[in-house]
Amino acid sequence: FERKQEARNPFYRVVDLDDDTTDPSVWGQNFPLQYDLYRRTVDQVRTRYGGSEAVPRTPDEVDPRSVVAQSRLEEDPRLKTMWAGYAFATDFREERGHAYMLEDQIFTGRQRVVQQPGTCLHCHASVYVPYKQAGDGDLIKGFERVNQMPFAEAVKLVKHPVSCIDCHHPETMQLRITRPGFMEGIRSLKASEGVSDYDVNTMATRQEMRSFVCGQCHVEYYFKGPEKRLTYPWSKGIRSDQILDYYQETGFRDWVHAETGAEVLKAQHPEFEMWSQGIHARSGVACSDCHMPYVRVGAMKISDHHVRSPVLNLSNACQTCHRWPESELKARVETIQDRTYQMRNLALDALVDLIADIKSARESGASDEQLRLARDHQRKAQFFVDFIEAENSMGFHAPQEAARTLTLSIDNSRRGQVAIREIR
Amino acid sequence: FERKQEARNPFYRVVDLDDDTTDPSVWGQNFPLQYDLYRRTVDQVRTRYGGSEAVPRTPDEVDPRSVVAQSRLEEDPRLKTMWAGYAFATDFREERGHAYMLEDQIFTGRQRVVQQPGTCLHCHASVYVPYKQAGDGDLIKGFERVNQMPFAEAVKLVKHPVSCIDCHHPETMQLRITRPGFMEGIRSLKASEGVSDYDVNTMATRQEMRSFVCGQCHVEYYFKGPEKRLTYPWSKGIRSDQILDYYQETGFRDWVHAETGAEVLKAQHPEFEMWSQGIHARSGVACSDCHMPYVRVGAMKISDHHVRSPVLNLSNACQTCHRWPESELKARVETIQDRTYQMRNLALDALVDLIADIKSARESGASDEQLRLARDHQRKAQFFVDFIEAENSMGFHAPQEAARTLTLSIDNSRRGQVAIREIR
Amino acid sequence: MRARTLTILLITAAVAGAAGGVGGYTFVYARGASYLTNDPSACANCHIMSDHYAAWVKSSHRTAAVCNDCHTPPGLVPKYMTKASNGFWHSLGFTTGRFPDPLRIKPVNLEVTEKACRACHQEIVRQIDSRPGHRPADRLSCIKCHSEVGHME
Ligand code: HEC
Ligand code: HEC
Ligand code: HEC
Ligand code: HEC
Ligand code: HEC
Ligand code: HEC
Ligand code: HEC
Ligand code: HEC
Ligand code: HEC
Ligand code: HEC
Ligand code: HEC
Ligand code: HEC
Ligand code: HEC
Ligand code: HEC
Ligand SMILES: [Ca+2]
Ligand SMILES: [Ca+2]
Repeated sequence: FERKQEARNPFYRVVDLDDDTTDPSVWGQNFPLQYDLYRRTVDQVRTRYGGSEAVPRTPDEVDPRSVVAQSRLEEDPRLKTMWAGYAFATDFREERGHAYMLEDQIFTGRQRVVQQPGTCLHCHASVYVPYKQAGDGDLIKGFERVNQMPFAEAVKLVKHPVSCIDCHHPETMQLRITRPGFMEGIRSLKASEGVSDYDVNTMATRQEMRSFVCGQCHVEYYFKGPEKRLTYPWSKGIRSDQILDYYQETGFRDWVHAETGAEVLKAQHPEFEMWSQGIHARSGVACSDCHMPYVRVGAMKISDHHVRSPVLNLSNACQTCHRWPESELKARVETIQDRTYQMRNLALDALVDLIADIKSARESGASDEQLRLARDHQRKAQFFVDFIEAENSMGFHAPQEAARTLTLSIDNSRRGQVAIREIR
Repeated sequence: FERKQEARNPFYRVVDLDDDTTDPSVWGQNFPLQYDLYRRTVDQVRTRYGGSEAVPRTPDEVDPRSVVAQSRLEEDPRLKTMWAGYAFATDFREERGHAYMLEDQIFTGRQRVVQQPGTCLHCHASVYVPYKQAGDGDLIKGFERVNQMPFAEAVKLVKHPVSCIDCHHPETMQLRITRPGFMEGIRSLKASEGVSDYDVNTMATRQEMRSFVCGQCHVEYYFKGPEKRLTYPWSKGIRSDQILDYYQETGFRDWVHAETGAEVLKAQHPEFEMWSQGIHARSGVACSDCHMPYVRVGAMKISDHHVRSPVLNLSNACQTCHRWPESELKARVETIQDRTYQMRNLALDALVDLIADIKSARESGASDEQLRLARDHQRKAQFFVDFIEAENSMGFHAPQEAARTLTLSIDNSRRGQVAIREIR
Repeated sequence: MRARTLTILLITAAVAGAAGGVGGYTFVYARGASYLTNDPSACANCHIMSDHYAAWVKSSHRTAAVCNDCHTPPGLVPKYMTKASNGFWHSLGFTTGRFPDPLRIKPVNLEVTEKACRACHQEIVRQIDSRPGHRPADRLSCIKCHSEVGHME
């Protein structure tokens, strides 16, 4: 009976937390174990395809960072060709731990070439309280207002990277969704599945929440209309081809390709989308199960708030479900990733070939009408390969679905080349 | 992940079995349970991509069969285009149970268009004893002699489809390899991995044998040289691209494509090869674990000798390892297969386009030299898509590897089309 | 004194339950009385259970918990009620040979087991385990990650 008492009130409270407490160190007084682990996301360790490498740099007035992650553009120049004419071609780095999310966003070279909207902050800072304040207590209003501010102005409203309050209810510590983008995105997805008026915070199960909190940010997105409303393009479904259908229907484009003149799209970190197509999601395995596995600290088992690559933490992340030695688990991950990497390279080569063909056809005077078909193939091919390239598990989250997406990319690139040669 | 091994069942020796007892009904007297199940391979039930459909036909003098399996050529005419000029374009059916292996081989339309060698029998009849007899007690000599006979003559030596003696040692009932083709094939594969003089019957573990007995026949093969020696092309490795490397090096071709003049290859049922690249093989799961799972007969557990699609037997085949309901297990299989099927179709469309292009270029007078590159792409593209098409699990045995092979096919087909348009 | 008679009553009830109907013959044959002990080999008397016995011997819990620790609720009364009912089902199944193969734990019994985990590991899972406000659907399942603790594959 006594034990029941404890169970009902498992935390020893030092300070009172309310719905306006953004500072994680305050929460940390009640939950020192989680807080200490949370702070360790500053660590930088590289894995074959993930983690991140600490690259030293000399700070300057535009960018005070003395350490950044390795440049993906230098690792693979084909990316510059794919993104020609877009901010990503100037600076794109391997992502690193949560502790860096705010500074990396503020100081990325992409900020200097284009004036970014306040919308960006949705996923790079603890915006829950700032949103409420900007909306005079109304979260959604605040979201809309901040979206429309210039980044430079909006950034003044935030202080911390993602913090406790962004995932937790201050009294019960239960998980909750604080991001309007996800609330609306998941509602449109559910609607497409026939579930109307889906309210994630009242209708999701705890196990779903263990992934949804991550889905708040680790998703493909775009800025809709002049209001720059952050939107997750899921109303036709969450698969890569369904998302492309959405963009085809709305006719949206991120930019016009500098070398080919094609109206193209940029895919971004669709971890949630790819995970949802994999066998783990299907088996009820959540993001947190692998990226925040339970860890024993003293007599207590808690969630490892040092969110990172599971390859750096295989025994806790995998071994309770898979009784393989760590070396074997690592080999299994890398076998899947190596295959994906090979297919990704095949797809990037095909795309680069297509871009070169359109470019030269254009230079030798082909008309827009003549280039229409080839450009359309480029738009599709590019979106599909970028979808897998931008996804950060190198195919692990859904190996076969990643491969399927890449077959669509290769087919489009090569058919685009055929189309160029059909020009009469 | 070794499947729980069942305790040996006690049995009564009613008759004495020796190394010349081919007739399964004799073995059946000692092992009535296995024998009864073995005979049930006459059942024909269709699954979404497997099993087989019983199609009635009126027997005639050339073909006495009153029931056959559905024609794959009618289901997908693109196959006729791929195989133009080869026997497979005349008759190719869904495979069915072991009980039919001998008659289906004897009466396939393919026998009527081409004179087949005795080699075929290696995998369609109980040849162990006939081989020994033809070789005056020497299995390998007999194998070589029968390979060189015309089929019509060789077939007189056999009476039964695969029988107990082909997989079992008559005294100990232990599994054993009786097929020279596999003995030599696995030896060359092991050699490529640095293991010399591999002798499968003394060096393989029991769990390996539970797959090797199937690998005796469910593999890609070709007839080497004028002696028509049955050969498994594994000396460079067992992956689809490694097998192609082998054929590229030896310059082997199955036939010259009727419409394009390309020297092409036919891939055949590489179940063993694909399985070996999948996560189940990697986890130590054998063919028999899924296709001959343990079944409780009264108080005993025996191997289900009714070898068939596990989709028709999900609880015994899968639930010992996967705690999902049958409906969910079926859905998981079909999700993997549907994706593979979509990619396979993309690849077949691309190949058919390429064949049409080469055909017309040829008709409009392109020279062999001008067609060389495109034909080379066809040879590769065709081998890769046929490899997955011929593999009978529609991708299930190794979903990601099947997809990888298909990306290679699509890339080659479309590049072949580009090559055609580069002809000056 | 009181307690002893109660026990005896319960045991008789259990035996009756287990031996009831078709179970009668089986119960004796399978040394049904052993059902009422805590000795794991008791369960193993029944060959149907021998796989699980063998798997338990290999498990991390062989030194920590016997079958009953995980498969019967704590406390005398519930314990023997569960046994009586399971005893009945098992005898029935054993005799008729009609039961799912491979065996699957029934939801009610899984519930018993999930409780058993907490009975021993309350302390360590205090923070992660379900809390007020969590709906039943939201309860953490130990088995999801630790399905092999009692039976090492
Ligand atoms: C079954 C385990 C598993 C699940 C579930 C899972 N992941 Fe992963 N994730 C991995 C592995 C393994 C990698 C590859 C890490 C590497 O390459 O170092 C990875 C990589 C990542 C990366 C890149 C990490 C890095 O170090 O660069 C991100 C971001 C990520 N996952 C987010 C998510 C999100 C969000 C979800 C849920 C929507 C999710 N993951 C679900 C196992 C998992
Ligand atoms: C508020 C937005 C947000 C939320 C919520 C969020 N992430 Fe992230 N995550 C990011 C950003 C931004 C980065 C990249 C930071 C950088 O590179 O500076 C990142 C990086 C990561 C990485 C890469 C770490 C590395 O070493 O490369 C992993 C893994 C990851 N997140 C997993 C998760 C998981 C799991 C969850 C949920 C439990 C989650 N994230 C929730 C925004 C978020
Ligand atoms: C929907 C959520 C979301 C939005 C909106 C968002 N990001 Fe991110 N951002 C992430 C996540 C998740 C990561 C880590 C995964 C990755 O890098 O692929 C990330 C990583 C980054 C990184 C580090 C890696 C890199 O690309 O160099 C930078 C810089 C960045 N974002 C800048 C921005 C800018 C600028 C904007 C606004 C135009 C923005 N982000 C908007 C979620 C978001
Ligand atoms: C990116 C999302 C995210 C952030 C940020 C986050 N947590 Fe958590 N936290 C989780 C998840 C997921 C769980 C598991 C909850 C569950 O299973 O119900 C969790 C669980 C907890 C628990 C319950 C016990 C446990 O460890 O499972 C505590 C306490 C907790 N977090 C405290 C904190 C504190 C303090 C901070 C800030 C320093 C924080 N969290 C930041 C995602 C987050
Ligand atoms: C909570 C349980 C759980 C966790 C944690 C988990 N897995 Fe799995 N994993 C599964 C299940 C369930 C499957 C589906 C097959 C099955 O039913 O066993 C699976 C399948 C797999 C497969 C085969 C599927 C494929 O894509 O080839 C691999 C490989 C794998 N897991 C690796 C990992 C790795 C690596 C980790 C840690 C980063 C991990 N898993 C974490 C439960 C888990
Ligand atoms: C993990 C389980 C598993 C293993 C191991 C496995 N298979 Fe299969 N196999 C399947 C499934 C599932 C199918 C698809 C059946 C269907 O579509 O009806 C299949 C299909 C087949 C088919 C076509 C069956 C039909 O009904 O048309 C053949 C032949 C086959 N497998 C042979 C093998 C061989 C030989 C091996 C070993 C080298 C093997 N399998 C290993 C599960 C397995
Ligand atoms: C001696 C050669 C040989 C051996 C050994 C052999 N098979 Fe077959 N198998 C065949 C042939 C030939 C067929 C097709 C028969 C037909 O279509 O008439 C076949 C058909 C099958 C099918 C398809 C059944 C259907 O309904 O479509 C399965 C499944 C199968 N085999 C699995 C196995 C497994 C598992 C093993 C090993 C335990 C094995 N085979 C051993 C030659 C063999
Ligand atoms: C290395 C073993 C092997 C050899 C040699 C072999 N087969 Fe088969 N055959 C199989 C297997 C396994 C199957 C079942 C799987 C399938 O059909 O893909 C099969 C299926 C068949 C079928 C039924 C399905 C169909 O294709 O219509 C016919 C007919 C057949 N073979 C004819 C032949 C002929 C004729 C030869 C000689 C030229 C031959 N086989 C040589 C292993 C072999
Ligand atoms: C295509 C291969 C194949 C054929 C043909 C075959 N078996 Fe088997 N048999 C197996 C496999 C695989 C096992 C499992 C052996 C192991 O696990 O060591 C087995 C096991 C057995 C066992 C051991 C008990 C059990 O069921 O596991 C007996 C007895 C047996 N077979 C009898 C027969 C008889 C009688 C025939 C002929 C009517 C026959 N077998 C034909 C593959 C075959
Ligand atoms: C003897 C054990 C065993 C048997 C029997 C078995 N599996 Fe598996 N299966 C595994 C293992 C081990 C993995 C790898 C992931 C893991 O470690 O759990 C796996 C992975 C899988 C996966 C995820 C990998 C992928 O390709 O997506 C699926 C789906 C699956 N199995 C389905 C089946 C089906 C369907 C059957 C029956 C036809 C079956 N399995 C039979 C042990 C088995
Ligand atoms: C430490 C806890 C624990 C102990 C001790 C234990 N079991 Fe279990 N048992 C379990 C769990 C957990 C399951 C459910 C497994 C699952 O669903 O993944 C289970 C399931 C079963 C099943 C149902 C079949 C199945 O796998 O679902 C049987 C039968 C069984 N146990 C018998 C026994 C016997 C007999 C003993 C003693 C020799 C025993 N158990 C000891 C935890 C235990
Ligand atoms: C009389 C033979 C026999 C004895 C003794 C026996 N069992 Fe069983 N057990 C069975 C049979 C038969 C089944 C299958 C019943 C069914 O699933 O309907 C079974 C099923 C089970 C299951 C899984 C199905 C369920 O009801 O959840 C568990 C758990 C289990 N037994 C535990 C035990 C434990 C613990 C003991 C010892 C206290 C034990 N058994 C003693 C025959 C027996
Ligand atoms: C009768 C008390 C008891 C019950 C009931 C019990 N445990 Fe344990 N458990 C222990 C003890 C004592 C240990 C330490 C044993 C050791 O480390 O050798 C332990 C160890 C463990 C461990 C660490 C060793 C390992 O296997 O990784 C895990 C995990 C665990 N238990 C989970 C469970 C789960 C889940 C259940 C319910 C299905 C359960 N326990 C039921 C007493 C119990
Ligand atoms: C999502 C996966 C998951 C779930 C659900 C889970 N655990 Fe664990 N458990 C783990 C991991 C991972 C460890 C290893 C932690 C470590 O060693 O740092 C662990 C460790 C343990 C240990 C052993 C600690 C030690 O080192 O001795 C016990 C006991 C335990 N868990 C009990 C439970 C109980 C009881 C439940 C249900 C209330 C449960 N677990 C639910 C993943 C899980
Ligand atoms: Ca990273
Ligand atoms: Ca078939």
